[in-house]
Amino acid sequence: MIDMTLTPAHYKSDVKPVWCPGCGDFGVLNALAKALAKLALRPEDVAVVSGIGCSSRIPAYTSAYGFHGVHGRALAVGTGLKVARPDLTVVVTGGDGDGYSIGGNHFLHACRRNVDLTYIVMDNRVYGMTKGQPSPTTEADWTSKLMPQGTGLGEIKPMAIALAAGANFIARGFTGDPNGLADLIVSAVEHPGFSFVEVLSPCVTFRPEQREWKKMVRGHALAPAADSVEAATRIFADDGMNLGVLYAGTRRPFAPPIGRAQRTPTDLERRFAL
Amino acid sequence: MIDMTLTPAHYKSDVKPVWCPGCGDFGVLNALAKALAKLALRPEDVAVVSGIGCSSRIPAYTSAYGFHGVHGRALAVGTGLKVARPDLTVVVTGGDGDGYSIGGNHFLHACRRNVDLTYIVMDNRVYGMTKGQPSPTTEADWTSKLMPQGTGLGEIKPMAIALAAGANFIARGFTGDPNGLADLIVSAVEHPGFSFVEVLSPCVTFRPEQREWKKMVRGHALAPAADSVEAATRIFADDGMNLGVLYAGTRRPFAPPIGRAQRTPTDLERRFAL
Amino acid sequence: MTNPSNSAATSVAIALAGSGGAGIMTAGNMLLEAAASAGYYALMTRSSGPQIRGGEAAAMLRIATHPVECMPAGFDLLAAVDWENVHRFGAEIPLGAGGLVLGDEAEGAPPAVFTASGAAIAALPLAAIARGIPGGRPNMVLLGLVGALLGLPEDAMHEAVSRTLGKRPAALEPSLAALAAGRSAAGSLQPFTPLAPPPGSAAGRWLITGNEAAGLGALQGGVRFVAAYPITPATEMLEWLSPSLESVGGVLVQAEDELASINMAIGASYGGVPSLTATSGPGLALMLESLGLAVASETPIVVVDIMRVGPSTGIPTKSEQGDLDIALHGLHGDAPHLVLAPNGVGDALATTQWAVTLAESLQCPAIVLSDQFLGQARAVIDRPAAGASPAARDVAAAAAEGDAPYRRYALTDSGISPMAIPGTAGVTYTADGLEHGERGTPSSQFTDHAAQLDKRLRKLADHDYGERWADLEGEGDLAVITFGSCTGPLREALALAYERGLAVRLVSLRLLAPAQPARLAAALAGVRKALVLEQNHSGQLLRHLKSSFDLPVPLASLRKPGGQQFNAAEILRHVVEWSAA
Amino acid sequence: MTNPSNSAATSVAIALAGSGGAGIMTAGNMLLEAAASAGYYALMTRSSGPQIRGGEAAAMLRIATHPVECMPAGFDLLAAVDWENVHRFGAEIPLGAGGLVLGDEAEGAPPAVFTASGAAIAALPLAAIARGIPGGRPNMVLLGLVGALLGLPEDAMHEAVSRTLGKRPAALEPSLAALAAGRSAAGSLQPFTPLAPPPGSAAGRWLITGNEAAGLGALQGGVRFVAAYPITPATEMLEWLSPSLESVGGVLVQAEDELASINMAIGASYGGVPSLTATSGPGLALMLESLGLAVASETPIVVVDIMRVGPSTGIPTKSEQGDLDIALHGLHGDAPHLVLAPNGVGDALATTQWAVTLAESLQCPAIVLSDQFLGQARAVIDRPAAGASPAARDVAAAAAEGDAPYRRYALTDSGISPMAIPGTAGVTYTADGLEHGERGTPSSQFTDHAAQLDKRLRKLADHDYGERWADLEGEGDLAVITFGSCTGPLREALALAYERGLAVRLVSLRLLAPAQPARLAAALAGVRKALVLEQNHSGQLLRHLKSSFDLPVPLASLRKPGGQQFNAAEILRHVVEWSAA
Ligand SMILES: Cc1ncc(C[n+]2csc(CCOP(=O)(O)OP(=O)(O)O)c2C)c(N)n1
Ligand SMILES: Cc1ncc(C[n+]2csc(CCOP(=O)(O)OP(=O)(O)O)c2C)c(N)n1
Ligand code: SF4
Ligand code: SF4
Ligand SMILES: [Mg+2]
Ligand SMILES: [Mg+2]
Repeated sequence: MIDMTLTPAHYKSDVKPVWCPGCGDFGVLNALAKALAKLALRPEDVAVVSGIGCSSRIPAYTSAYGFHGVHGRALAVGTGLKVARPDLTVVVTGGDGDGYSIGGNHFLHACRRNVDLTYIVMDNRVYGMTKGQPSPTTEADWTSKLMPQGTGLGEIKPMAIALAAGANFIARGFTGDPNGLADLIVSAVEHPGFSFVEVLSPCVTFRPEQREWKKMVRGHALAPAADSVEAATRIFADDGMNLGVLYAGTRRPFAPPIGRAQRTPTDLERRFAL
Repeated sequence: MIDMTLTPAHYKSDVKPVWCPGCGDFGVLNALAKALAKLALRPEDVAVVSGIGCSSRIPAYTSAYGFHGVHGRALAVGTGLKVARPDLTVVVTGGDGDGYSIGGNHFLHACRRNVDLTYIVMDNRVYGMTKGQPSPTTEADWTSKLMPQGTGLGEIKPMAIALAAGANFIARGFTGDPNGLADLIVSAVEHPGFSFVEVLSPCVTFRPEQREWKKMVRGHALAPAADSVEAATRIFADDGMNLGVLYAGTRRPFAPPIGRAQRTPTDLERRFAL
Repeated sequence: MTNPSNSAATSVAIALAGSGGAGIMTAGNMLLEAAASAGYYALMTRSSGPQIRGGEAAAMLRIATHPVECMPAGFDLLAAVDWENVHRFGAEIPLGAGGLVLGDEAEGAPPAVFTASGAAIAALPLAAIARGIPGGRPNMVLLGLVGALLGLPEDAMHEAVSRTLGKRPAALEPSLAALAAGRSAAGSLQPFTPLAPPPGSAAGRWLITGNEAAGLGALQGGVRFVAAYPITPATEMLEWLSPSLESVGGVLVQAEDELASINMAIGASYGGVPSLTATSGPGLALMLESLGLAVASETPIVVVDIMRVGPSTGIPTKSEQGDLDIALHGLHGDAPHLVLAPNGVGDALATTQWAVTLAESLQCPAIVLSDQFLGQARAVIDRPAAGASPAARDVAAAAAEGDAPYRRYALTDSGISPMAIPGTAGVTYTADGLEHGERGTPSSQFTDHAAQLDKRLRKLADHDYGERWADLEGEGDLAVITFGSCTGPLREALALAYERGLAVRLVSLRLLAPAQPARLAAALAGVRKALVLEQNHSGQLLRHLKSSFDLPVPLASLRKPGGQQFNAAEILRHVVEWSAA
Repeated sequence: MTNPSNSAATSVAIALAGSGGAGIMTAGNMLLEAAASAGYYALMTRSSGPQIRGGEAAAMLRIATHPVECMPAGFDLLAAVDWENVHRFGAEIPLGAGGLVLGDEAEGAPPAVFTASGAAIAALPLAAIARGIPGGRPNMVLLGLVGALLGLPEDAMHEAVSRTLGKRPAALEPSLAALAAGRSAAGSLQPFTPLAPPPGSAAGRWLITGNEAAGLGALQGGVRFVAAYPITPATEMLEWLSPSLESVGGVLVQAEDELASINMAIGASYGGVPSLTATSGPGLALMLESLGLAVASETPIVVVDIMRVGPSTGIPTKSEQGDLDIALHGLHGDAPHLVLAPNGVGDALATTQWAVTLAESLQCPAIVLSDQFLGQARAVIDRPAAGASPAARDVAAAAAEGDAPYRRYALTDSGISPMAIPGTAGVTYTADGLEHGERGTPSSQFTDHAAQLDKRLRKLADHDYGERWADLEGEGDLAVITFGSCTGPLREALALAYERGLAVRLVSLRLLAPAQPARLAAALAGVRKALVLEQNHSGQLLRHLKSSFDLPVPLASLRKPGGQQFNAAEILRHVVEWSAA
């Protein structure tokens, strides 16, 4: 029985966010609530899982089940949850540090494993929570206390990595466009298999210049490529500001059967009996 | 002073490999020794670093300095060593499990960081050391005790991931062609920045069918692409059997200055003196 | 033979050995199965050289009229198809003074390391006999010979070979012929004390490894989700679990690493499905941060650690009890959790099952410390007793609008708070590894921190663990305290001591954390001094007893590092010395 | 004021507070610097609300005529620019009975949590005064006021503000005007006991945080390579180290995670460059597997753990001494290593430097347990004494053809074997985490394992650690044993006890592992009973003392979890009770 009167407000909790005023993550929370309302999912059938970071605080701000784990392991928690409980809608959330730095390996393998869950990364190209260090998506010349001369390293391209690792749905949204972002999240949740949504979500405190993103993004600039080769060609030439769906593939989700017992453990004892 | 009389034999130690007879890793050891001889490097100026696995046993079989670390962390050890000792030639080695499964995050970040070292992965699409479980490059339908129905997962494309993560030199070799492989290793070592050499190296014990690789590989099928977009187009369409150099980029290696002191620690005390 | 004066032995230890590809392990398994079906108890362990595959191999068996849980100090028989590199097993296969070393005539004298003890030497043309049988192989000739020497019934031998090779008729025929040829050849050897008659029929007994038993215990405890990453010597447990889980409606996921394994298991358990992962020392080390998360978020989870020699990569194929420290104290912050250890191959079932039950009811992680010896040993055992009652997680019921808000981390008297399972309406919450108040909302208040620490300690401290916390055997004013795989040889040693008139109590701790000081003190009532037996270098159990038990008796230590199991004679010698000191 | 009977105080505790963006931390730092340059000793700690940035903030200062290492039980003055959410600091800023709560008239009454103690209340039109100065801000008015109340010299205040704002003249002028306005407004308040005259000039003293001191100690010890991943509260140490390392010819690499950090540091150290990483509990947990590698491969390495509240993510911004267990016992297998703890802000320098020296000479990992309090506290201290002599790794010389093969893991008497540095001819070898023989070749022999375990234990056990292992103070037949940041308040408590005629010895352990039982027993000679003081829930130091020291005196425990530091009065009360018990 699905209650069609659920509004976005139903998906928010009464816990006050610790985010700075103006933080991009507020918009992501709004978009997520809108998307869940559009999907008409009951809050108790949704689980929002995260790691550690400002962005990773999001689960407690929703009225869904939440799991706020340790830094970098959200996708592993979400994978275990979804495989064990295929009936739930699992949304994994987090930041660029959580997902691409310490959590990079799980990102690679979640793309490959293709479990039916949605991964939303709030990319602000900085470690907000620990007060402003560069992340893997930070520009080479951005200076900070820890890296006074900048990292000198090229930024990674998460969408290209997702594609190379086998992700089934790849999109980019912007927190300043909560409706567009909500639509992307809806598509991501509805798409079978692992869906990756990169969200440009400014950190107004440590990267105030990201307020300019709202002038830089190009809405609906990406439309699903025909195949991964075409998607690759596009994304390797991408400047990071094109919004929309890059790729929507048809790989079969990984969903090993669970709950279908043919035997009891006691039956298995026979294998050892002399 | 470089001793030009160094032959490949100089680069091997007297430790007897534990590898199974016919293991592809013997050919990689030979190719590495040949390459070091061609490069005319003194064994003591080379460090071979690895993780854990059959392939990761290689350091002790060379006469160079070796570091046989823990599973999955070879690239991190190699990175620290090269940054601290830029004068050394650092070759990091290992298997597909070590490098792409547990070590996947360091692989991503080594590609991005672009430290001037060479990473040789002996890919046999299996965990040899632990007696035959699937790795991230194992075909979806390959059955084993642990995965009696196969993994059901698509293989990752390490070269595509390397490209997306920013690797500066990407090539594929075959252990059955030690001369060609030695040439690739020479180019990789000579190329500034992070060089990735994927080597098809059969596990004759757990994947005897890989003996067929010698009939399947296509020598010199890859030639360096003009740019990463072209390389991406090629590698996303690649079947894994084309040998040669896919990409040779010009990104500046990460080599923070070390050893150039402007001050002594005692000078720094002044900052705190009242 | 432990019983050389009698005409028949109650226990015999045999090693089969040979170079790679000679089929030693196959022969060993057949011998074990033949002994089992003939009605004997038996135990088999294996060893092989450094080569990844195909190096020299040895199958070590003990066959007895009573349950056996360790190898003896000396082997009665070493039978090898060739001597190539077999000398490397010198330390692992000590020959008893009355022992026999049997080889192929064509191979020359056996390595001195085996014969130095004064063992008798015999040689037969094994390869030549095999060559006389088209498709025949020396390992089968040897098997027939050994079966005959031991007095194992011909049909039991026949059956063991047939069961293994039944699906390969081309191999079966010549193997049976070689077996028979070996049996006949036995007549030419000097008489060998045969086994006493079996103590009964095989019916009701099991043939199982510790790793399989642990896997079965997990399933009996209710585990239906396993995520793991292969590692020696835990892989066999996973390989058994994978298809078995599927058949009981569960699933095993091969994770990308141990960080993923433990977090996947936590995710599944958060979803309401009892979950487990298995690993060895290096993998356990990688799981510690997330084990702390399971403690703080109060998520049940079981980690089975099949200990191997450490530190670091150590010796992956050898046993050690060196992970007690990390299991007890490896989590950062104050993180109470459960640590259990099976003390025998069969006990791996009940202990793993109990670990699942405890983790589920106490909503916290449990670490099960098995080891390479227990895990890979294959043994004939009596059918294990039924385990603990199945998992019973205290689950929160759905709530309706207007009900008081759900307090996931309510400060209950027992310390246990009902846990909502996703899908349940009205009780959604966010599980958190940040310190929190009762509702789960993050808090940096000292009072909340102290209250939650108290709660998490209380639920473990106040639980009644019943009688399973330890095995207590024997009487007297001396006691030996141990855990895990040292229990088998200790039991045998104390039986021998008793025969000699020295009564010593055995205390084998199954529940290592939370410590049960009052119970242990009671078990030691009347004891004058105690010896702590363990297999590691630094005395980890000894330190645990000192730090957390405040025992009223002086403690001495008997320990050695891994790589060489204790045997009963060795322990007996030390116990006798210590008792007199 | 600790000295209300006199006309001047020797120690005053002040808290500045206000909502986010009000410039509280700036004002606090200026007050600290003014007190420092006026010739006082001082200590400042900070606290802020749950908001990531811009939430309410408090700067807690203690200014005194003698070195101070902890906050007192009660504050003398709470001065706030507004009361928005400031009540959340109620538990952290207890007001003494003779205290004063000072706020803005326009803000109404201060929160009851502060005034319940009976503190006096005063209000002034802070914001209104500030509004009267173009560009003036209430925090500067407050600062001027507080400076005047304390009797800090006007030029010291002036100078502190000028130094901070010197580069921003537009801000400097109005700030100085506001400061002056605040100073004048002080006259309207009831008299406040001013500080006694300073004990001397600032010359020779330092103003430093524990994290900076640890960083400087690392450099003094010879560290030239750091790899690390940001984590509260270790980040500031890394942020100080990054440019500092560069200036001394070293480098800091920001790693992708802690697994990479520790392995990069191991790689650099293998290359001959003394290396370090810094982290907090969750990061330390991730490093354990590779710390075991450093033990087995005998690679020197230092890990600084700035402890925060655990378990799991816990409370990242609060202090706790909860990582002693994991630091001592968190490695799998038997893995002897060093654990040290600084016991004061300044001591973080010498202790970190000593850790580097020991790690380098003993070729093993050293864990330094600092904590959030020590790390983030900023203090005026006497110039720290010179540290240990610089790192001295025993390095293998080049060998020529014909020399005996290099034995990296030679079984020397001391347990230390000369280590070849890549680039050195004739002594190439492979470092290994697999168990190995003397040359480093992997071995699964029991004898090699036992020999290398003995060697690795011996080199630590036999080293002479000299006098630095602990700080020993006082006399008497009672002792309190502690470590780390509990030492400051304990020292003060025992001084007060002594004034009252109760003599109690202080033992602050700096070297926690390897344990020094003989030295501690000697230090406790004549002691009747000892109290163990630590800040964690389960008594980790107590357990360590019980398990590894076999002390001849009965031990009692005084402990509480993190999130609230001990103060001297609290400890004194317990010590008095315990001494009488
Ligand atoms: C194991 C571990 N290492 C480091 C940290 C410290 N830490 C907390 S959040 C964070 C980075 C957050 O960055 P991001 O994921 O981009 O989130 P943001 O705050 O920018 O939203 C780090 C390094 C931690 N909590 N745990
Ligand atoms: C932390 C940890 N987890 C697991 C293992 C067990 N292990 C050893 S090697 C290996 C996989 C080896 O596969 P690969 O890297 O492909 O090397 P190969 O043996 O195939 O050459 C595994 C899982 C380990 N040593 N350490
Ligand atoms: S620090 Fe940045 S990311 Fe964090 S809450 Fe503030 S604005 Fe958002
Ligand atoms: S198991 Fe496979 S990879 Fe390992 S040594 Fe043998 S053939 Fe090579
Ligand atoms: Mg971020
Ligand atoms: Mg492999």
